[in-house]
Amino acid sequence: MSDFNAAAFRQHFPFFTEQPEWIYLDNAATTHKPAAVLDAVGLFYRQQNSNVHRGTHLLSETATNLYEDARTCVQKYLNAAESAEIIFTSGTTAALNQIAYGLMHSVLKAGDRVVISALEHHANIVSWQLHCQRFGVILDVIPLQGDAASGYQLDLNAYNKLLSLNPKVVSLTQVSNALGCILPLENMLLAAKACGAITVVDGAQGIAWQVPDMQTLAADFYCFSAHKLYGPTGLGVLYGKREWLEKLTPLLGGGEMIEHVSFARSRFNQLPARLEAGTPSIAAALGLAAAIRFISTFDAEQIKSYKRLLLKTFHDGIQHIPGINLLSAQQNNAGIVTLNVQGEHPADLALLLNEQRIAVRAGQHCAMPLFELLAVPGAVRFAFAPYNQLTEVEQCLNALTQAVEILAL
Amino acid sequence: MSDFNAAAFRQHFPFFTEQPEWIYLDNAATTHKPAAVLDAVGLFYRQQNSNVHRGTHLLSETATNLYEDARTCVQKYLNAAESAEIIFTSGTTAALNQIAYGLMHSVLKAGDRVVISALEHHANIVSWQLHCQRFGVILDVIPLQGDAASGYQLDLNAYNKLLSLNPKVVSLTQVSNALGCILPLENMLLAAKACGAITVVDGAQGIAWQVPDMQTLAADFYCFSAHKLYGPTGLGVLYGKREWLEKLTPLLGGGEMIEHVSFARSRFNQLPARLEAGTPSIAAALGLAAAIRFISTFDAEQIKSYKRLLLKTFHDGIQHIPGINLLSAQQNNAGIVTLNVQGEHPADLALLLNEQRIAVRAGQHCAMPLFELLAVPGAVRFAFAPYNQLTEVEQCLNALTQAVEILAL
Amino acid sequence: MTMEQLLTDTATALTAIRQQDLPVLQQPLDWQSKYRLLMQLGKKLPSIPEKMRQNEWLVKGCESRAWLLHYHDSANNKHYFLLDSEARIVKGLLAIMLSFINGLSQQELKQLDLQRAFDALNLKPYLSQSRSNGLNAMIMRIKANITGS
Amino acid sequence: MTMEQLLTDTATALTAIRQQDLPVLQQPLDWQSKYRLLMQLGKKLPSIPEKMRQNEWLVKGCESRAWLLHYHDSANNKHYFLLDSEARIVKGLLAIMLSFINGLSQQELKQLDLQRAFDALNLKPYLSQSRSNGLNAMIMRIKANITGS
Ligand SMILES: Cc1ncc(COP(=O)(O)O)c(C=O)c1O
Ligand SMILES: Cc1ncc(COP(=O)(O)O)c(C=O)c1O
Repeated sequence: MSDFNAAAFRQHFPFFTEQPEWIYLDNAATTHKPAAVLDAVGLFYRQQNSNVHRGTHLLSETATNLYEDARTCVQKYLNAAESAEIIFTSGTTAALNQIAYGLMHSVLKAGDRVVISALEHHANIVSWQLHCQRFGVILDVIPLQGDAASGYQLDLNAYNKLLSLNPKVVSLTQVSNALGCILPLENMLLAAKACGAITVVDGAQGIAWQVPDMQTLAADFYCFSAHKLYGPTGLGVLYGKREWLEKLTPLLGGGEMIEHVSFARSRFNQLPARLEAGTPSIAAALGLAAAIRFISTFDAEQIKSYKRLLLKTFHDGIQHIPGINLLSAQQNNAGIVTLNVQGEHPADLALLLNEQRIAVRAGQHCAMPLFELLAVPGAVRFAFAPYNQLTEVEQCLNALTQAVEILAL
Repeated sequence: MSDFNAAAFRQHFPFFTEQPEWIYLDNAATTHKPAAVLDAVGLFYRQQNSNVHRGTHLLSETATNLYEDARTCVQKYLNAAESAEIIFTSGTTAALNQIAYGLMHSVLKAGDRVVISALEHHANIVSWQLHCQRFGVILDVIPLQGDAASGYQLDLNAYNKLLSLNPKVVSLTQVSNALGCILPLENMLLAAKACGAITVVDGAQGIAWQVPDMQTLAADFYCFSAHKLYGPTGLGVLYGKREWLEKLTPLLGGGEMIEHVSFARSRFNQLPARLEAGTPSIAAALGLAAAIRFISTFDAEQIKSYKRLLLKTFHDGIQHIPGINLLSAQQNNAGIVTLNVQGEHPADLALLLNEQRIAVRAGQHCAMPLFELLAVPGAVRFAFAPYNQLTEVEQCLNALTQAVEILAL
Repeated sequence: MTMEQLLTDTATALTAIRQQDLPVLQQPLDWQSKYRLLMQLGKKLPSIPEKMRQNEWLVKGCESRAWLLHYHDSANNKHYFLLDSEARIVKGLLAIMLSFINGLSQQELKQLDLQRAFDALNLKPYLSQSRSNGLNAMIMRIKANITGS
Repeated sequence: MTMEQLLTDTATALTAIRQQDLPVLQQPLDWQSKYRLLMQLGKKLPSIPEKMRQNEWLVKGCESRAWLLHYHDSANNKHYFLLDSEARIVKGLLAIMLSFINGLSQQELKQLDLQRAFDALNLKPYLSQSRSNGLNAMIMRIKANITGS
């Protein structure tokens, strides 16, 4: 493994050659894809295309092997105990819904409690809410403390109080997609396990920052989306410890997920098939495997340091721009800065940045309840990836300065 | 529109250039993709890649426009009343599950009946079964009649009797994926509507045979998978009449599908967003639009005639091979022939065909209940697509003759 | 502030915009000047007071919230609108759109080519980019309003 | 038919296969002859009677059903198997596999390189294609059996 070189890293991404004028800082929404991923997808369709499983011909066999190799690739990446613990879904959202639905219909009972945090993305709120009322399950929310300057954090005392109510499930994001802050998951999950809770981690934002080790992290479930890890759209991963995956009531019924079907009843298949009904997102699974192989050729710690450098450069630069209200702190941050220009609407700021070809996102970032707590109507989010260059950060700071000047009118 | 030329048509599919030795007759499992589809997917990732909706920058705007244009493209293809009636899902299986779940949780009540047919794929059986017991809903099955020679068909008298029980839902496949027979949907759906039933059509196999006109077909819901219509894996379409889509309880909760989220409750967004939680399969949606545009440049009736010719040639040829037990009839067939060699296991036949580089599928084709009715343990399926050549049919017949000779040992 | 008063004030503002601002926009401008102008335009358009910003007038599909009130002068078959947005630049764009459509009949509205009108002001990108800045959602809502009336 | 009897008959069949058939397979053969041979091989292997084809011996993951019965001679630490499949060619492949593994100790089984053994018979593709013909599922089940014993 050679030293991480940001300029060389960027070379792997065709998007930047084809759209050279853009500074892309919307990486929390989706990342770009290295050539290796596009090649894997293209190769599949051109040479290997076939449906997987139950094929008696060599083409289907090959496609099945490739698809199952992709599963093993994800397994190794997460250090899961076995490949059957890796379920391919259509995205993080589908994975979280499978978990929530699956537990509600099997393990949870009326009066049981599920704990989430104030930092959750809608996918980890609404997936539970859809069923809470019907099943009489109570949704508890760990509140925030701190402030923007020192960084908002979860109130761990309040968390401990919620744990004393013996929740059946604790479901937390690894990294806040709205603020960038990293949750102290190791300890929070251990505390949850100590109370006997089933633990779920939404890794959609976290996976690109820190790959979890499923044999040391006290998480029973972990999920993420390929498209936020340099992979294709239309694919997610649901990791679960076998004992818990076995308990999940399947959300989808159809081909492959059953071992025997009669018109009277059906018997479910074994893992992973029982949670993968229908033709899977085969090309995307191969693309995700290519993305993981690609990113694994770089030193993860060096990527982290580089992201920290981008973040620090941006944060430091912002100090010199008047009237910026930061919502994100620099410490304990996975590479996301959210801010507003004092008294201005985030949509105006985003439009002025767009005019300067800086791609950022404005709004509530699918975290409405968080913004209600923070009492701001929205914010502009700058999310960095390792293909971003330090010169881009400088250009972005200049663009921000210009925008602030225009708005100051 | 020029006359349909099978050899020219085939030229559009890179797979056949790159795998020239294969005769691919597993088209009911998945189809190959024309270059136009691969180009659309590649172009998206190289130049347009961005997440859709709520983006304030031009890249996200462009991606959103492309994604919404894909929706409009599907709408026009199906002649749906408005584009909001087109919901993108991860596949037919997910679409059928959304319908079953959505109706069970809203419209259906204990004691209500759902009618399916003996020809259904597991996706249209298990998706209902998952909920029937819990909701006290009764699943009725239209039985088969006829025989292999004249073609198995649904027993329409029995269907009428089932209708007299006033089912709330009638859910039928357009074409049997196991036998190839085309259901007399027009009349069956009208009869169902006359009894006030909600009508659902599983178009997974049918779409490549006959594109429905949603303003004349009496179907409230229709679904299909992109990968069986020359498009990418990981995408399906759920069409629904607005009044019924509005009634479906969403299967998935998450970003975009809600208009307002608080920790206490959420308010759903409007169609189509309310049924599309999470980041969609963007690249695949663009790929499907490319596939539809591609196939629309050919005359649908000519494609049908050509498929009939392939089928007839194969069927006629089989008459000269001793010991073949046909399960499919020639008339009323969308291009699928299922058969066995007398006294032999389908897996053996498929292995011998595979050795001769003929890709077919052996087994029960995700239609176990049908095979139990037919009292055969499985069969080998030959499924034709318009890129198949008459010479391939001849080669296939020769290969079959050889296989029969070897098995006769 | 009554609706009538607002409609009158809006008409006055739109006249000023048509006479003073649109001609400037037709000139080649650097992007900074263009945005400054858009914001000034937005300021000229009277605001819809908080208590009139009811949910039923809220136009969704935008990062920023916008409101649309519609008044149909059926005697003369003319359509009048009040528009507002919490985002300043968006409000400027809305003001320009309003300067084209206010007081037209249903027939005239149908014939209007907004794309071309925006193009003449070098603002066409803002119409095609319209999903996120909400202009498109607003146009849809206006169409729904006039066909409904 | 008792299990003991079946084990003896199987051992006899495997000896014949090892001596008569495997040498033929090492020769270059056209594919038709190869398949004919595989089917003959399959016929030599005694069938597992219907009443012993219980669900717990069923090996899934194949288009055709196959059964595996396992006998561990713990005194001599040797593993014996009965294999059957309803598909004839698959049964032939299973017979070949069995000719390699029957009567080995756990240690010997672990060291065995089945890939190489099949390769020597020009049958390697059947092992790598193993998901659908069920050979792979069978190997997994055998591994599970011997580590469990
Ligand atoms: C009739 C029918 N319905 C449903 C399906 C399921 O489609 P998918 O696997 O793409 O979800 C299939 C595909 O095999 C089918 O043939
Ligand atoms: C923290 C978090 N969870 C869940 C999601 C949902 O991911 P997807 O839209 O890929 O399903 C996202 C993506 O926006 C996210 O940032």
